[in-house]
Amino acid sequence: MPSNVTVLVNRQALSPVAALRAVTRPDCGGVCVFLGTVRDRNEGRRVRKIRYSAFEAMVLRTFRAIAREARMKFGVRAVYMAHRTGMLRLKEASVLVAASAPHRAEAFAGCRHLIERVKKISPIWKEEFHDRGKRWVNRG
Amino acid sequence: MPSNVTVLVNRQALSPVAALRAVTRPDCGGVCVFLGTVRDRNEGRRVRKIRYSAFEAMVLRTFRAIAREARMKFGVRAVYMAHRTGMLRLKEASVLVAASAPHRAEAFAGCRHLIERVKKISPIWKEEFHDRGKRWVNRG
Amino acid sequence: MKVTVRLFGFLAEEAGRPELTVEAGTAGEALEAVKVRLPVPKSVRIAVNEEYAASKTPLRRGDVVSLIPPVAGG
Amino acid sequence: MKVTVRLFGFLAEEAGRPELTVEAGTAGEALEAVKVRLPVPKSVRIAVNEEYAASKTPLRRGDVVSLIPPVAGG
Repeated sequence: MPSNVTVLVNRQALSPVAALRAVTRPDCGGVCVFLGTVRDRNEGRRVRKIRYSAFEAMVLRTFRAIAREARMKFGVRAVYMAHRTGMLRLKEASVLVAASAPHRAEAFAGCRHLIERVKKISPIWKEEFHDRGKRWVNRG
Repeated sequence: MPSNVTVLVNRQALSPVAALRAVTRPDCGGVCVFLGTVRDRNEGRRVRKIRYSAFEAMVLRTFRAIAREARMKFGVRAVYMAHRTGMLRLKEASVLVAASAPHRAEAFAGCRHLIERVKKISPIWKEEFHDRGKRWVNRG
Repeated sequence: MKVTVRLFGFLAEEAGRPELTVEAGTAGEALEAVKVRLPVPKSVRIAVNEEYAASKTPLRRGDVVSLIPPVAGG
Repeated sequence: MKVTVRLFGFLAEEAGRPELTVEAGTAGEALEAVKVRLPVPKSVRIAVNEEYAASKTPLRRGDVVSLIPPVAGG
Protein backbone atom coordinates (compact mmCIF):
# COMPACT_ATOMS: atom_id res chain seq x y z
CA MET A 1 0.00 0.00 0.00
CA PRO A 2 1.67 3.29 -1.11
CA SER A 3 1.37 6.80 0.28
CA ASN A 4 -2.24 6.35 1.36
CA VAL A 5 -0.80 4.95 4.59
CA THR A 6 0.92 7.25 7.07
CA VAL A 7 2.54 5.82 10.20
CA LEU A 8 4.29 7.69 12.97
CA VAL A 9 5.69 7.03 16.39
CA ASN A 10 7.54 9.78 18.22
CA ARG A 11 7.43 12.24 21.11
CA GLN A 12 5.55 14.99 19.30
CA ALA A 13 1.98 15.95 20.05
CA LEU A 14 -0.45 14.20 17.75
CA SER A 15 -2.03 16.25 14.98
CA PRO A 16 -5.65 15.55 14.07
CA VAL A 17 -5.35 18.13 11.30
CA ALA A 18 -2.43 16.28 9.74
CA ALA A 19 -4.36 13.02 10.06
CA LEU A 20 -7.40 14.42 8.26
CA ARG A 21 -5.28 16.00 5.57
CA ALA A 22 -3.61 12.62 5.01
CA VAL A 23 -6.76 10.51 4.69
CA THR A 24 -9.40 12.77 3.11
CA ARG A 25 -9.99 11.72 -0.49
CA PRO A 26 -12.47 12.63 -3.21
CA ASP A 27 -13.49 8.97 -3.61
CA CYS A 28 -14.38 8.68 0.09
CA GLY A 29 -17.51 9.92 1.80
CA GLY A 30 -16.39 9.41 5.37
CA VAL A 31 -13.47 9.57 7.74
CA CYS A 32 -13.48 7.97 11.17
CA VAL A 33 -10.89 9.04 13.72
CA PHE A 34 -10.13 7.62 17.14
CA LEU A 35 -7.96 9.25 19.79
CA GLY A 36 -6.93 7.55 22.98
CA THR A 37 -6.44 10.09 25.77
CA VAL A 38 -4.90 9.86 29.23
CA ARG A 39 -7.63 9.18 31.74
CA ASP A 40 -7.55 10.17 35.40
CA ARG A 41 -8.49 6.71 36.69
CA ASN A 42 -7.50 3.18 35.81
CA GLU A 43 -8.39 -0.03 37.63
CA GLY A 44 -9.41 1.89 40.72
CA ARG A 45 -6.27 4.03 40.88
CA ARG A 46 -6.00 7.77 40.44
CA VAL A 47 -3.67 8.41 37.52
CA ARG A 48 -1.43 11.51 37.35
CA LYS A 49 0.45 10.93 34.14
CA ILE A 50 1.54 8.14 31.84
CA ARG A 51 4.87 7.40 30.21
CA TYR A 52 4.83 5.52 26.94
CA SER A 53 7.83 3.75 25.46
CA ALA A 54 8.03 1.82 22.22
CA PHE A 55 10.16 -0.38 20.04
CA GLU A 56 9.73 2.19 17.30
CA ALA A 57 10.91 0.34 14.21
CA MET A 58 8.73 -2.65 15.02
CA VAL A 59 5.76 -0.43 15.91
CA LEU A 60 5.93 1.11 12.44
CA ARG A 61 6.05 -2.34 10.87
CA THR A 62 2.99 -3.46 12.84
CA PHE A 63 1.18 -0.24 11.89
CA ARG A 64 1.77 -0.91 8.19
CA ALA A 65 0.59 -4.50 8.57
CA ILE A 66 -2.53 -3.37 10.43
CA ALA A 67 -3.28 -0.77 7.75
CA ARG A 68 -3.08 -3.52 5.12
CA GLU A 69 -5.51 -5.63 7.13
CA ALA A 70 -7.96 -2.73 7.34
CA ARG A 71 -7.77 -2.23 3.60
CA MET A 72 -8.34 -5.93 2.88
CA LYS A 73 -11.07 -6.53 5.45
CA PHE A 74 -12.98 -3.26 5.30
CA GLY A 75 -12.02 -1.57 2.05
CA VAL A 76 -10.64 1.54 3.68
CA ARG A 77 -8.79 3.70 1.16
CA ALA A 78 -6.40 5.65 3.37
CA VAL A 79 -5.05 5.17 6.88
CA TYR A 80 -3.20 7.35 9.37
CA MET A 81 -1.72 5.84 12.53
CA ALA A 82 0.33 7.72 15.07
CA HIS A 83 1.43 6.91 18.60
CA ARG A 84 3.16 9.23 20.97
CA THR A 85 5.96 8.30 23.36
CA GLY A 86 7.32 10.01 26.47
CA MET A 87 5.48 11.47 29.43
CA LEU A 88 1.85 12.48 28.87
CA ARG A 89 -0.44 14.46 31.14
CA LEU A 90 -4.15 13.93 31.68
CA LYS A 91 -6.28 14.53 28.55
CA GLU A 92 -3.32 14.36 26.20
CA ALA A 93 -3.72 12.01 23.25
CA SER A 94 -1.41 9.00 23.18
CA VAL A 95 -2.74 7.45 19.99
CA LEU A 96 -4.54 8.73 16.91
CA VAL A 97 -5.83 6.45 14.17
CA ALA A 98 -7.94 7.47 11.19
CA ALA A 99 -9.45 5.68 8.21
CA SER A 100 -11.33 6.93 5.18
CA ALA A 101 -13.70 4.86 3.08
CA PRO A 102 -16.35 5.38 0.42
CA HIS A 103 -19.09 4.80 3.02
CA ARG A 104 -19.28 5.38 6.74
CA ALA A 105 -19.83 1.77 7.85
CA GLU A 106 -16.42 0.79 6.46
CA ALA A 107 -14.74 3.89 7.85
CA PHE A 108 -16.01 3.05 11.37
CA ALA A 109 -15.18 -0.65 11.10
CA GLY A 110 -11.76 0.06 9.64
CA CYS A 111 -10.90 2.63 12.29
CA ARG A 112 -12.02 0.30 15.06
CA HIS A 113 -9.86 -2.43 13.59
CA LEU A 114 -6.83 -0.13 13.63
CA ILE A 115 -7.05 0.64 17.33
CA GLU A 116 -7.96 -2.91 18.39
CA ARG A 117 -4.96 -4.34 16.57
CA VAL A 118 -2.56 -1.67 17.84
CA LYS A 119 -3.56 -2.63 21.36
CA LYS A 120 -2.93 -6.30 20.58
CA ILE A 121 0.29 -6.35 18.64
CA SER A 122 2.19 -3.05 18.57
CA PRO A 123 5.19 -3.14 20.93
CA ILE A 124 4.34 -0.15 23.10
CA TRP A 125 4.41 -0.04 26.88
CA LYS A 126 3.09 2.27 29.50
CA GLU A 127 3.99 3.24 33.03
CA GLU A 128 1.19 4.76 35.02
CA PHE A 129 2.15 7.35 37.63
CA HIS A 130 0.06 7.66 40.80
CA ASP A 131 0.19 10.09 43.71
CA ARG A 132 2.92 7.85 45.04
CA GLY A 133 4.80 5.47 42.87
CA LYS A 134 4.14 4.04 39.47
CA ARG A 135 3.47 0.73 37.80
CA TRP A 136 3.87 -0.95 34.44
CA VAL A 137 0.41 -1.49 32.99
CA ASN A 138 -0.40 -5.00 31.72
CA ARG A 139 2.82 -6.38 33.15
CA GLY A 140 1.74 -9.96 32.43
CA MET B 1 -27.29 17.94 29.44
CA PRO B 2 -25.23 21.11 30.03
CA SER B 3 -22.11 22.39 28.29
CA ASN B 4 -20.76 18.95 27.53
CA VAL B 5 -22.89 19.14 24.40
CA THR B 6 -21.91 21.49 21.59
CA VAL B 7 -24.16 21.83 18.54
CA LEU B 8 -23.59 23.97 15.48
CA VAL B 9 -25.08 24.48 12.06
CA ASN B 10 -23.74 27.23 9.83
CA ARG B 11 -21.77 28.06 6.71
CA GLN B 12 -18.34 27.99 8.30
CA ALA B 13 -15.77 25.31 7.68
CA LEU B 14 -15.91 22.57 10.31
CA SER B 15 -13.17 22.54 12.92
CA PRO B 16 -11.90 19.17 14.15
CA VAL B 17 -9.66 21.00 16.59
CA ALA B 18 -12.63 22.78 18.17
CA ALA B 19 -14.48 19.46 18.33
CA LEU B 20 -11.64 17.74 20.15
CA ARG B 21 -11.18 20.64 22.51
CA ALA B 22 -14.89 20.45 23.34
CA VAL B 23 -15.10 16.74 24.06
CA THR B 24 -11.74 15.75 25.55
CA ARG B 25 -12.13 15.09 29.27
CA PRO B 26 -9.93 13.70 32.03
CA ASP B 27 -12.54 11.07 32.88
CA CYS B 28 -12.58 9.75 29.31
CA GLY B 29 -10.05 7.48 27.67
CA GLY B 30 -11.27 7.79 24.12
CA VAL B 31 -12.73 10.15 21.56
CA CYS B 32 -14.32 8.98 18.33
CA VAL B 33 -14.85 11.46 15.52
CA PHE B 34 -16.67 11.05 12.24
CA LEU B 35 -16.53 13.44 9.30
CA GLY B 36 -18.72 13.15 6.24
CA THR B 37 -16.94 14.51 3.19
CA VAL B 38 -18.13 15.36 -0.31
CA ARG B 39 -17.50 12.41 -2.58
CA ASP B 40 -16.91 12.58 -6.32
CA ARG B 41 -19.51 9.92 -7.17
CA ASN B 42 -23.00 9.10 -5.96
CA GLU B 43 -25.42 6.55 -7.36
CA GLY B 44 -23.44 6.30 -10.57
CA ARG B 45 -23.19 10.05 -11.15
CA ARG B 46 -20.07 12.19 -11.14
CA VAL B 47 -20.53 14.83 -8.45
CA ARG B 48 -18.95 18.29 -8.77
CA LYS B 49 -20.19 19.98 -5.63
CA ILE B 50 -23.02 19.79 -3.12
CA ARG B 51 -25.21 22.48 -1.64
CA TYR B 52 -26.61 21.87 1.82
CA SER B 53 -29.56 23.73 3.29
CA ALA B 54 -31.11 23.30 6.71
CA PHE B 55 -33.96 24.27 8.99
CA GLU B 56 -31.34 25.48 11.44
CA ALA B 57 -33.34 25.91 14.64
CA MET B 58 -34.85 22.46 14.31
CA VAL B 59 -31.52 20.92 13.36
CA LEU B 60 -30.04 22.19 16.62
CA ARG B 61 -32.98 20.75 18.55
CA THR B 62 -32.55 17.36 16.90
CA PHE B 63 -28.79 17.49 17.60
CA ARG B 64 -29.44 18.07 21.30
CA ALA B 65 -31.97 15.23 21.39
CA ILE B 66 -29.55 12.89 19.60
CA ALA B 67 -26.75 13.81 22.03
CA ARG B 68 -29.06 12.91 24.94
CA GLU B 69 -29.80 9.56 23.32
CA ALA B 70 -26.07 8.86 22.95
CA ARG B 71 -25.53 9.69 26.59
CA MET B 72 -28.38 7.43 27.74
CA LYS B 73 -27.68 4.50 25.44
CA PHE B 74 -23.90 4.49 25.34
CA GLY B 75 -22.70 6.49 28.32
CA VAL B 76 -20.84 9.06 26.27
CA ARG B 77 -19.74 11.99 28.42
CA ALA B 78 -19.40 14.79 25.88
CA VAL B 79 -20.70 15.33 22.37
CA TYR B 80 -19.90 17.74 19.55
CA MET B 81 -22.15 17.92 16.49
CA ALA B 82 -21.70 20.35 13.64
CA HIS B 83 -23.17 20.52 10.15
CA ARG B 84 -22.21 22.89 7.44
CA THR B 85 -24.57 24.61 5.00
CA GLY B 86 -23.96 26.27 1.65
CA MET B 87 -21.96 25.09 -1.33
CA LEU B 88 -19.23 22.53 -0.66
CA ARG B 89 -16.53 21.28 -2.97
CA LEU B 90 -15.15 17.75 -3.23
CA LYS B 91 -13.36 16.55 -0.06
CA GLU B 92 -14.85 19.29 2.11
CA ALA B 93 -16.50 18.09 5.31
CA SER B 94 -20.24 18.59 5.56
CA VAL B 95 -20.72 17.04 8.98
CA LEU B 96 -18.50 16.45 12.00
CA VAL B 97 -19.66 14.50 15.05
CA ALA B 98 -17.54 13.52 18.03
CA ALA B 99 -18.14 11.64 21.27
CA SER B 100 -15.93 10.97 24.25
CA ALA B 101 -16.40 8.13 26.72
CA PRO B 102 -14.45 6.38 29.45
CA HIS B 103 -13.74 3.45 27.12
CA ARG B 104 -13.37 3.17 23.38
CA ALA B 105 -16.28 0.81 22.70
CA GLU B 106 -18.74 3.41 23.97
CA ALA B 107 -16.99 6.22 22.14
CA PHE B 108 -17.31 4.34 18.84
CA ALA B 109 -20.91 3.25 19.45
CA GLY B 110 -21.93 6.72 20.61
CA CYS B 111 -20.29 8.44 17.65
CA ARG B 112 -21.92 6.03 15.22
CA HIS B 113 -25.27 6.70 16.84
CA LEU B 114 -24.81 10.44 16.35
CA ILE B 115 -24.26 10.23 12.62
CA GLU B 116 -26.93 7.60 12.00
CA ARG B 117 -29.55 9.66 13.77
CA VAL B 118 -28.54 12.91 12.08
CA LYS B 119 -29.08 11.21 8.75
CA LYS B 120 -32.48 10.01 9.88
CA ILE B 121 -34.05 12.97 11.61
CA SER B 122 -32.15 16.25 11.21
CA PRO B 123 -33.87 18.54 8.69
CA ILE B 124 -31.01 19.05 6.27
CA TRP B 125 -31.20 18.75 2.51
CA LYS B 126 -28.70 18.47 -0.25
CA GLU B 127 -28.53 19.36 -3.90
CA GLU B 128 -25.95 17.48 -5.88
CA PHE B 129 -24.37 19.31 -8.81
CA HIS B 130 -23.25 17.32 -11.84
CA ASP B 131 -21.40 18.33 -15.00
CA ARG B 132 -24.78 19.43 -16.25
CA GLY B 133 -27.64 20.12 -13.97
CA LYS B 134 -28.32 19.21 -10.40
CA ARG B 135 -30.73 17.16 -8.34
CA TRP B 136 -32.18 17.03 -4.85
CA VAL B 137 -30.81 13.94 -3.13
CA ASN B 138 -33.36 11.66 -1.46
CA ARG B 139 -36.25 13.59 -2.94
CA GLY B 140 -38.72 10.99 -1.74
CA MET C 1 -57.06 30.37 11.67
CA LYS C 2 -54.33 31.72 9.41
CA VAL C 3 -51.13 29.68 9.68
CA THR C 4 -47.69 30.19 8.22
CA VAL C 5 -46.29 27.11 6.52
CA ARG C 6 -42.55 27.06 5.92
CA LEU C 7 -41.23 25.14 2.94
CA PHE C 8 -37.79 23.57 2.62
CA GLY C 9 -35.65 21.77 0.09
CA PHE C 10 -37.28 20.99 -3.23
CA LEU C 11 -40.68 22.13 -1.92
CA ALA C 12 -39.37 25.67 -1.44
CA GLU C 13 -37.72 25.55 -4.83
CA GLU C 14 -40.89 24.35 -6.55
CA ALA C 15 -43.10 26.83 -4.74
CA GLY C 16 -40.65 29.58 -5.64
CA ARG C 17 -40.96 30.90 -2.09
CA PRO C 18 -39.96 29.88 1.44
CA GLU C 19 -43.44 30.02 2.96
CA LEU C 20 -47.16 30.10 2.34
CA THR C 21 -50.08 31.22 4.44
CA VAL C 22 -53.00 28.82 4.73
CA GLU C 23 -56.20 28.41 6.71
CA ALA C 24 -55.96 25.44 9.14
CA GLY C 25 -56.78 24.20 12.65
CA THR C 26 -54.44 21.20 12.75
CA ALA C 27 -51.05 20.30 11.32
CA GLY C 28 -52.71 17.90 8.89
CA GLU C 29 -55.12 20.53 7.66
CA ALA C 30 -52.20 22.84 6.96
CA LEU C 31 -50.57 20.11 4.88
CA GLU C 32 -53.80 19.49 2.94
CA ALA C 33 -54.13 23.19 2.27
CA VAL C 34 -50.63 23.29 0.81
CA LYS C 35 -51.35 20.24 -1.35
CA VAL C 36 -54.06 22.20 -3.14
CA ARG C 37 -51.39 24.57 -4.41
CA LEU C 38 -48.32 22.36 -4.68
CA PRO C 39 -47.60 18.66 -5.26
CA VAL C 40 -46.37 17.28 -1.93
CA PRO C 41 -45.05 13.69 -1.87
CA LYS C 42 -46.22 11.33 0.88
CA SER C 43 -42.73 11.16 2.33
CA VAL C 44 -42.92 14.78 3.50
CA ARG C 45 -43.20 15.08 7.29
CA ILE C 46 -44.81 17.85 9.29
CA ALA C 47 -43.22 19.86 12.07
CA VAL C 48 -45.01 22.31 14.34
CA ASN C 49 -42.58 25.00 15.41
CA GLU C 50 -39.39 22.97 15.78
CA GLU C 51 -40.72 19.49 16.51
CA TYR C 52 -42.03 16.71 14.30
CA ALA C 53 -45.79 16.50 14.81
CA ALA C 54 -48.68 14.19 13.97
CA SER C 55 -51.40 15.33 11.52
CA LYS C 56 -53.96 15.64 14.27
CA THR C 57 -51.83 18.08 16.28
CA PRO C 58 -54.01 21.14 17.00
CA LEU C 59 -52.50 24.48 16.10
CA ARG C 60 -52.42 27.48 18.38
CA ARG C 61 -52.16 31.10 17.36
CA GLY C 62 -48.58 31.87 16.33
CA ASP C 63 -47.63 28.24 15.65
CA VAL C 64 -45.56 27.79 12.52
CA VAL C 65 -45.98 24.63 10.49
CA SER C 66 -43.00 23.34 8.51
CA LEU C 67 -43.06 20.78 5.73
CA ILE C 68 -39.98 18.59 5.98
CA PRO C 69 -39.00 16.73 2.79
CA PRO C 70 -36.97 13.53 3.27
CA VAL C 71 -33.78 14.60 4.97
CA ALA C 72 -30.35 14.12 3.41
CA GLY C 73 -27.84 15.47 5.90
CA GLY C 74 -24.47 14.01 6.71
CA MET D 1 26.87 -17.61 18.23
CA LYS D 2 26.83 -14.33 20.16
CA VAL D 3 23.46 -12.62 19.89
CA THR D 4 22.25 -9.24 21.07
CA VAL D 5 18.97 -9.37 22.99
CA ARG D 6 17.08 -6.11 23.34
CA LEU D 7 14.94 -5.59 26.42
CA PHE D 8 11.87 -3.38 26.67
CA GLY D 9 9.40 -2.14 29.25
CA PHE D 10 9.76 -3.58 32.72
CA LEU D 11 12.36 -6.07 31.52
CA ALA D 12 14.73 -3.25 30.59
CA GLU D 13 14.00 -1.53 33.88
CA GLU D 14 14.67 -4.66 35.91
CA ALA D 15 17.79 -5.54 33.99
CA GLY D 16 19.00 -1.99 34.44
CA ARG D 17 20.05 -1.95 30.79
CA PRO D 18 18.49 -1.99 27.33
CA GLU D 19 20.28 -5.08 26.04
CA LEU D 20 22.24 -8.18 26.88
CA THR D 21 24.56 -10.39 24.87
CA VAL D 22 23.94 -14.12 25.02
CA GLU D 23 25.05 -17.31 23.30
CA ALA D 24 22.24 -18.83 21.19
CA GLY D 25 21.38 -20.54 17.89
CA THR D 26 17.60 -20.02 17.96
CA ALA D 27 15.19 -17.38 19.24
CA GLY D 28 14.12 -19.74 22.04
CA GLU D 29 17.70 -20.38 23.13
CA ALA D 30 18.23 -16.64 23.39
CA LEU D 31 15.17 -16.34 25.63
CA GLU D 32 16.39 -19.23 27.83
CA ALA D 33 19.80 -17.62 28.15
CA VAL D 34 18.20 -14.38 29.36
CA LYS D 35 16.06 -16.30 31.88
CA VAL D 36 19.22 -17.47 33.61
CA ARG D 37 20.00 -13.86 34.47
CA LEU D 38 16.56 -12.28 34.76
CA PRO D 39 13.02 -13.41 35.68
CA VAL D 40 11.03 -13.39 32.43
CA PRO D 41 7.26 -14.05 32.67
CA LYS D 42 5.67 -16.53 30.25
CA SER D 43 3.67 -13.76 28.61
CA VAL D 44 6.83 -12.25 27.08
CA ARG D 45 6.99 -12.75 23.31
CA ILE D 46 10.07 -12.98 21.12
CA ALA D 47 10.84 -10.91 18.05
CA VAL D 48 13.72 -11.48 15.66
CA ASN D 49 14.76 -8.19 14.14
CA GLU D 50 11.38 -6.48 13.79
CA GLU D 51 9.03 -9.44 13.53
CA TYR D 52 7.40 -11.70 16.09
CA ALA D 53 9.08 -15.11 15.84
CA ALA D 54 8.59 -18.65 17.11
CA SER D 55 11.07 -20.16 19.58
CA LYS D 56 12.48 -22.53 17.02
CA THR D 57 13.39 -19.70 14.60
CA PRO D 58 17.08 -20.13 13.72
CA LEU D 59 19.26 -17.08 14.16
CA ARG D 60 21.65 -15.77 11.57
CA ARG D 61 24.72 -13.64 12.17
CA GLY D 62 23.64 -10.06 12.90
CA ASP D 63 20.09 -10.97 13.91
CA VAL D 64 18.84 -9.07 16.92
CA VAL D 65 16.44 -10.77 19.30
CA SER D 66 13.94 -8.61 21.21
CA LEU D 67 11.94 -9.64 24.24
CA ILE D 68 8.48 -8.08 24.02
CA PRO D 69 6.57 -7.81 27.32
CA PRO D 70 2.75 -7.70 27.06
CA VAL D 71 1.98 -4.60 25.03
CA ALA D 72 -0.06 -1.71 26.44
CA GLY D 73 -0.30 0.86 23.67
CA GLY D 74 -3.32 2.93 22.80
